Amino acid sequence: MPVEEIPKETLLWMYETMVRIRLHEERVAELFAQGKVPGFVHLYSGEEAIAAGVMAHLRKDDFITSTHRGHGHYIAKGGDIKASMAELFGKKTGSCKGKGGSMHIADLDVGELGANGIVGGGIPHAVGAALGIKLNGLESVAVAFFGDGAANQGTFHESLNLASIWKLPVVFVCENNQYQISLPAKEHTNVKDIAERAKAYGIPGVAVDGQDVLAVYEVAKEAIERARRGEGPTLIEVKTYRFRGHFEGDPQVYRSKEEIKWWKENKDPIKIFEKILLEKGIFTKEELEKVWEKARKEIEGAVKFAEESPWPTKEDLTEDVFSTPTKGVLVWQW
Amino acid sequence: MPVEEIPKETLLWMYETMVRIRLHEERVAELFAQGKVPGFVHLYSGEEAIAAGVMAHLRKDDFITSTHRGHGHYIAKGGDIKASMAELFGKKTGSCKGKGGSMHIADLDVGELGANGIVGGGIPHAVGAALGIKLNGLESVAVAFFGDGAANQGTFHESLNLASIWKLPVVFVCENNQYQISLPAKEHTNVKDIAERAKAYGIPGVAVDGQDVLAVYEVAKEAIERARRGEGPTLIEVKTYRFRGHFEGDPQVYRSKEEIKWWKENKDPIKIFEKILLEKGIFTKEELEKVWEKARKEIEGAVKFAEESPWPTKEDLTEDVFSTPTKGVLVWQW
Amino acid sequence: MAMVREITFAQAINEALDYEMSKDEKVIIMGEDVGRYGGIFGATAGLYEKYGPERVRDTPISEAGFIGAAIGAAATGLLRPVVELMFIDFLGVTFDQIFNQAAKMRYMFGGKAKIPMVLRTTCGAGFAAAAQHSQSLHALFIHVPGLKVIMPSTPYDAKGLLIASIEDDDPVVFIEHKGLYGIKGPVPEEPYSIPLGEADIKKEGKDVTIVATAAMVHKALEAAKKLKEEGISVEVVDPRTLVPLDVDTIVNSIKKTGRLVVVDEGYPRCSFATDIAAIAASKAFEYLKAPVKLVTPPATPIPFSPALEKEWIPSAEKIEKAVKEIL
Amino acid sequence: MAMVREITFAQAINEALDYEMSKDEKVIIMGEDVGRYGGIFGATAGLYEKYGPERVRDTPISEAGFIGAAIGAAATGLLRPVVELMFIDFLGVTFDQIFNQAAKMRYMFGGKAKIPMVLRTTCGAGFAAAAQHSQSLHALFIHVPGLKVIMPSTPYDAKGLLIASIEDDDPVVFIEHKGLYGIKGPVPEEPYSIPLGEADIKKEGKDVTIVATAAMVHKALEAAKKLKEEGISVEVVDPRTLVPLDVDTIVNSIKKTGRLVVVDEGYPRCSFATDIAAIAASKAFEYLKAPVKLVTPPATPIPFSPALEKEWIPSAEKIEKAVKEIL
Ligand SMILES: Cc1ncc(C[n+]2csc(CCOP(=O)(O)OP(=O)(O)O)c2C)c(N)n1
Ligand SMILES: Cc1ncc(C[n+]2csc(CCOP(=O)(O)OP(=O)(O)O)c2C)c(N)n1
Ligand SMILES: [Mg+2]
Ligand SMILES: [Mg+2]
Repeated sequence: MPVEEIPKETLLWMYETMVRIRLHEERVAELFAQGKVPGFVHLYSGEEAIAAGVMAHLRKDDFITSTHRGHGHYIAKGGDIKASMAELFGKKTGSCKGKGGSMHIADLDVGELGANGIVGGGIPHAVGAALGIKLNGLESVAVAFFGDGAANQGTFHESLNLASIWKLPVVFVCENNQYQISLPAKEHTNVKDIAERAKAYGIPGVAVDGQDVLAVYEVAKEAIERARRGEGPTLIEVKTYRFRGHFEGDPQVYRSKEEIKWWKENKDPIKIFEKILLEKGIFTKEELEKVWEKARKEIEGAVKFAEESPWPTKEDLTEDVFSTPTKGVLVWQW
Repeated sequence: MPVEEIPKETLLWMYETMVRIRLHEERVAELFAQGKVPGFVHLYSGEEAIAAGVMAHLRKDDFITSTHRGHGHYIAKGGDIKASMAELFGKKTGSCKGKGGSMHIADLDVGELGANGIVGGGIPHAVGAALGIKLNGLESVAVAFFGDGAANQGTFHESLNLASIWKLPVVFVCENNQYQISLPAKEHTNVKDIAERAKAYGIPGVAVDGQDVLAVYEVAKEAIERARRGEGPTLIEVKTYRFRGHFEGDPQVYRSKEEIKWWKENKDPIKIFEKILLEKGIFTKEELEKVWEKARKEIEGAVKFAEESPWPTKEDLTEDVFSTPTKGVLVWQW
Repeated sequence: MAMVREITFAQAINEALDYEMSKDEKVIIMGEDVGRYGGIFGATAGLYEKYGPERVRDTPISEAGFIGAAIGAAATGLLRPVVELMFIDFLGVTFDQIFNQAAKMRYMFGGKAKIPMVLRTTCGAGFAAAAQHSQSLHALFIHVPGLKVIMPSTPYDAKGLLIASIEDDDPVVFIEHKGLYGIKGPVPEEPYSIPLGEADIKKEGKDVTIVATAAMVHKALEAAKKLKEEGISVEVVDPRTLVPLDVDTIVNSIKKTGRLVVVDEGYPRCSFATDIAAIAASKAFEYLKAPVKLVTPPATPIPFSPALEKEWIPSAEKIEKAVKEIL
Repeated sequence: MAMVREITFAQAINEALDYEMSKDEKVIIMGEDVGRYGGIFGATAGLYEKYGPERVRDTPISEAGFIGAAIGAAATGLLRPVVELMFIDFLGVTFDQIFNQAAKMRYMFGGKAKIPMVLRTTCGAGFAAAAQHSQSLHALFIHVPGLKVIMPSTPYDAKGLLIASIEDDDPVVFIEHKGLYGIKGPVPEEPYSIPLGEADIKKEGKDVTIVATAAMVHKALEAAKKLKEEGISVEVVDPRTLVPLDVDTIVNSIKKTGRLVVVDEGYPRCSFATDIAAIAASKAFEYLKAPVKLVTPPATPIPFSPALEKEWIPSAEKIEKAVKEIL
């Protein structure tokens, strides 16, 4: 999509969002290495253009479902970085009170229905959100994010079929970063484009370069507008690449240093976008640098907040299982 | 396929098989109504051409996996009708010693890996059989039968993908009888032909008229030969119609008497085949009538065998859980 | 009040669904053959005609998909789905959605999610439906923290508990025993709610406590009747809600009788039966005058043949025998 | 024999796999990242290089598909698959294949099928892996008749039990606790087989019996050591095989000590802990001098924060406390 056709504030928002995600992820990598962020941490560096290009079209009353690699989606959907950073630390002030961690970050207030530790687990939830939207006569949409590996999970199939027969306002975004942990996509899938699978459900499917935020923006615009018009679901496959290991600590025996280097040098979505913004004279170098500065401050503020926050306590352990109080007990004090 | 190109003994075998299945099913319906065959019974009347047309190409060392509607597959694969009839009665002489019943009839000796009470449950087993074939360097094939409803189950998706990426000698046969119990296929699937779904896995897909055994024979031949040559899987969709309720006792509120009547009058696979065989002068009326007679006798013999067979006893109840004896117990005698 | 009319268990379920749908537009029904067909056991009969195909929604055979969709819809707050899993035996194709998603969301999200959904399903042997259509798998749901698990034994309980379940903001697994659909009992016409987590003493007694659920309650009552003729007084406790559990009522009954028999149609190990026995052994040990008896099926799949199946299901005779063994 | 060398639990698993693959061409390995990566916990390291991609097969994320395929392959008799479910927490997407297919085939088919397959999987909390990557769900497998369920606690047991499991003709669920992969212990270089169904007394004692499995065995031993300093003699029984179960060894130990503490990392209800408590209450009641104590996590999902997780997991301190409460 020609950059000129996109409102300047949207361009700025997308750039900011990508930068915020990148800085967030690289900072979390450090914190993980320092032992401050425990557990399994899957970072989104290299894939930022997807979250930014899609979420540019979403409102607060739209819903998304995310994955184990969910920080980018959370940030782009408007999640609070302070709360999520505290969550990554396992602190009481975290967005999930420290109970969820990286794989379960959620913010229902902004329509983020949750990261998910189960590959393919969140796809049906987006279908359900879209059903709720439709039956309530709302104009919202739901977007399900998932990876290339997830596209071989049964829930992918069942969800796309349901969305199609019920003509639901949902968009499926397959982030094809070419690996399912160590398995190259060409070894787990025998079609050129996962987008082709849309035909199996009688819905539109489109593949797009995920390192080009403008391209993502364009296909997402069409799919989301189509969903809002009540014309049903779309499958978008976004070709991308993750710059870091599958999770932090991954020795990456399955791909070469050269491959990673090539992608970082030639296909960094932020650099690509930056170049366009500067060449077309939409923003100055200084304006863009300010974005980085502001984001850096924001993230450092979040880290500080997380570090200074208290740990949850024993009493918190058994809270939040159920919402409606009942008689009877949850037996465990034997 | 021109009937002339098919060996006469194969034509006879297919005709016999269809007749045996039809008579078997209609007799079982009576026995169910009489209370002699208990449980859930799903009959195959109207769909006989599929089992016959496919199994005409299979050998004893080929494998099939079947469904809740499995009698036809069992018979066509060479299963013993006496043993299965006794099984339907719940007798000790049954093919599963009375432990399986209609939904779990199996005969591993002829490569019938089992009917299945779980829709879509058997599809992966055929993939596994094909993997075994491939790794052992055999020339066999595996065929998975399943319904239109099953094609929306996650296992369908996962199985076709696995078979494709591993290029396995397996053929997927979707028996589209246009209903998933009460739900018409057009309400559960949004593509004209389920066969189109093959493209999602990069394998060939073909739709065929299931009331025409010669058509089924032809597409099955190609798919099975392809599999034997090591060229990988095929998805065959067979358009058919079940003449009876979903299960015995089904009030069939979801379709009209006229619809059923139309199919029985115009699309009976046995009548259609018969007409060709007679018109082309391949068999005489008398020869074909003998087939019915022989089949009737066979089935009555099976019913007699089943009726006269003993019930399993208390002692049988706890046998057959495990094959390898171990120390330790299965706790239940509290 | 005039004499309460009698209706079947299936009708009681149907009334609860009808009431909730009439009261709250957010309540919808989803499942295989719940619409036109009225449910394979007739529990949703008439609702499709009354509320239409959008709110009484026939689904493809995609249990992970449509149960997952129900969870997502519930999490948004836009709907309160009542979703039907035709047979509890099918849980295996959708278990992740139930036990990792619905059950854990609220806790994982730090208490910020509500998942107001009910998963209705059917259990129980006795119909020669064999190994994959006869199971009683409530233990699998009880095991997993985050699910409320309900198992009524009478039409009265069915209606009141289903209303309470639909109005509850947590994921509830509501298990209907196939053998109970046809039984009749008094059920008020007006809506009423039975609080989740309250056991019901179906029969008072003083010599032995029997804890049983669903169809087994009726077998226990049958055994109790026979035992009464021999002068043995049996108390039958029906927990009704398996999670959360009314431990007090169970422990108090043991305190009174000093003896416990647990009857369960689930498989024997890691079961509801062992659960109650463990509670007795840990929380009521000092009151126990005899070993705890468990009456369960053997540790085998469920055989098809009626000749075998009747041996598999716990019977009134076996319950009687167990009671006598500890007297 | 010279002093036995020490290797890790992960190496012991690896040796058993290597031995079986070298011995029998029918043995193959399937699972996510079992090949090039050598398994996410390194248990299959080097096997891809040694046996090639056909026999050490990386799979797509299609657990129902590839585990179902393993079952089909086993049923034909053409292969003896060892299939890996990366985390036991993922069982929900493939449970039907395990509990309705693998577990029931032999019985449903009247004893005519053999299903020689092993499902290897990992369990256990302690790594801040949160609610969907930390569970110990052995109870779900124990509940279902037709599966053998193994849960080793030492490198020695791991090797011998895995060899026995692969050579067994029934479906075996082999559960490896993530916290044990790194522990070292003596393991003979030659292959050996530990019969399934035999408990091991990890420490003899006379005052209290503790039954514990996997990582909890080590916590129990830790508690036993502390208690010894106070003059309390604890016997630690490790069933190793949860199905079939060596009930005799457990009952005999209770007979000796008169007291029972069960320690389990599974969720509390319908659990392995309640199982053992029920066995004690029904089969060893006359020997019991005190209530049975169960040390389990609370009935909550597993929290992410290490501050909470350490409270969630049963600790040696809690075990000590439980022992003292019944002395
Ligand atoms: C059902 C299930 N199976 C396996 C896993 C383990 N696992 C976590 S992430 C992952 C790879 C996912 O690949 P993809 O969907 O392409 O997403 P990516 O990590 O590349 O973003 C796997 C196998 C899981 N979490 N859930
Ligand atoms: C997983 C699962 N879901 C639901 C059912 C209940 N059920 C049995 S047969 C059937 C319909 C199957 O339709 P289709 O695959 O088209 O086969 P057909 O009966 O038409 O031959 C359903 C829903 C089941 N047995 N298993
Ligand atoms: Mg990927
Ligand atoms: Mg059909």
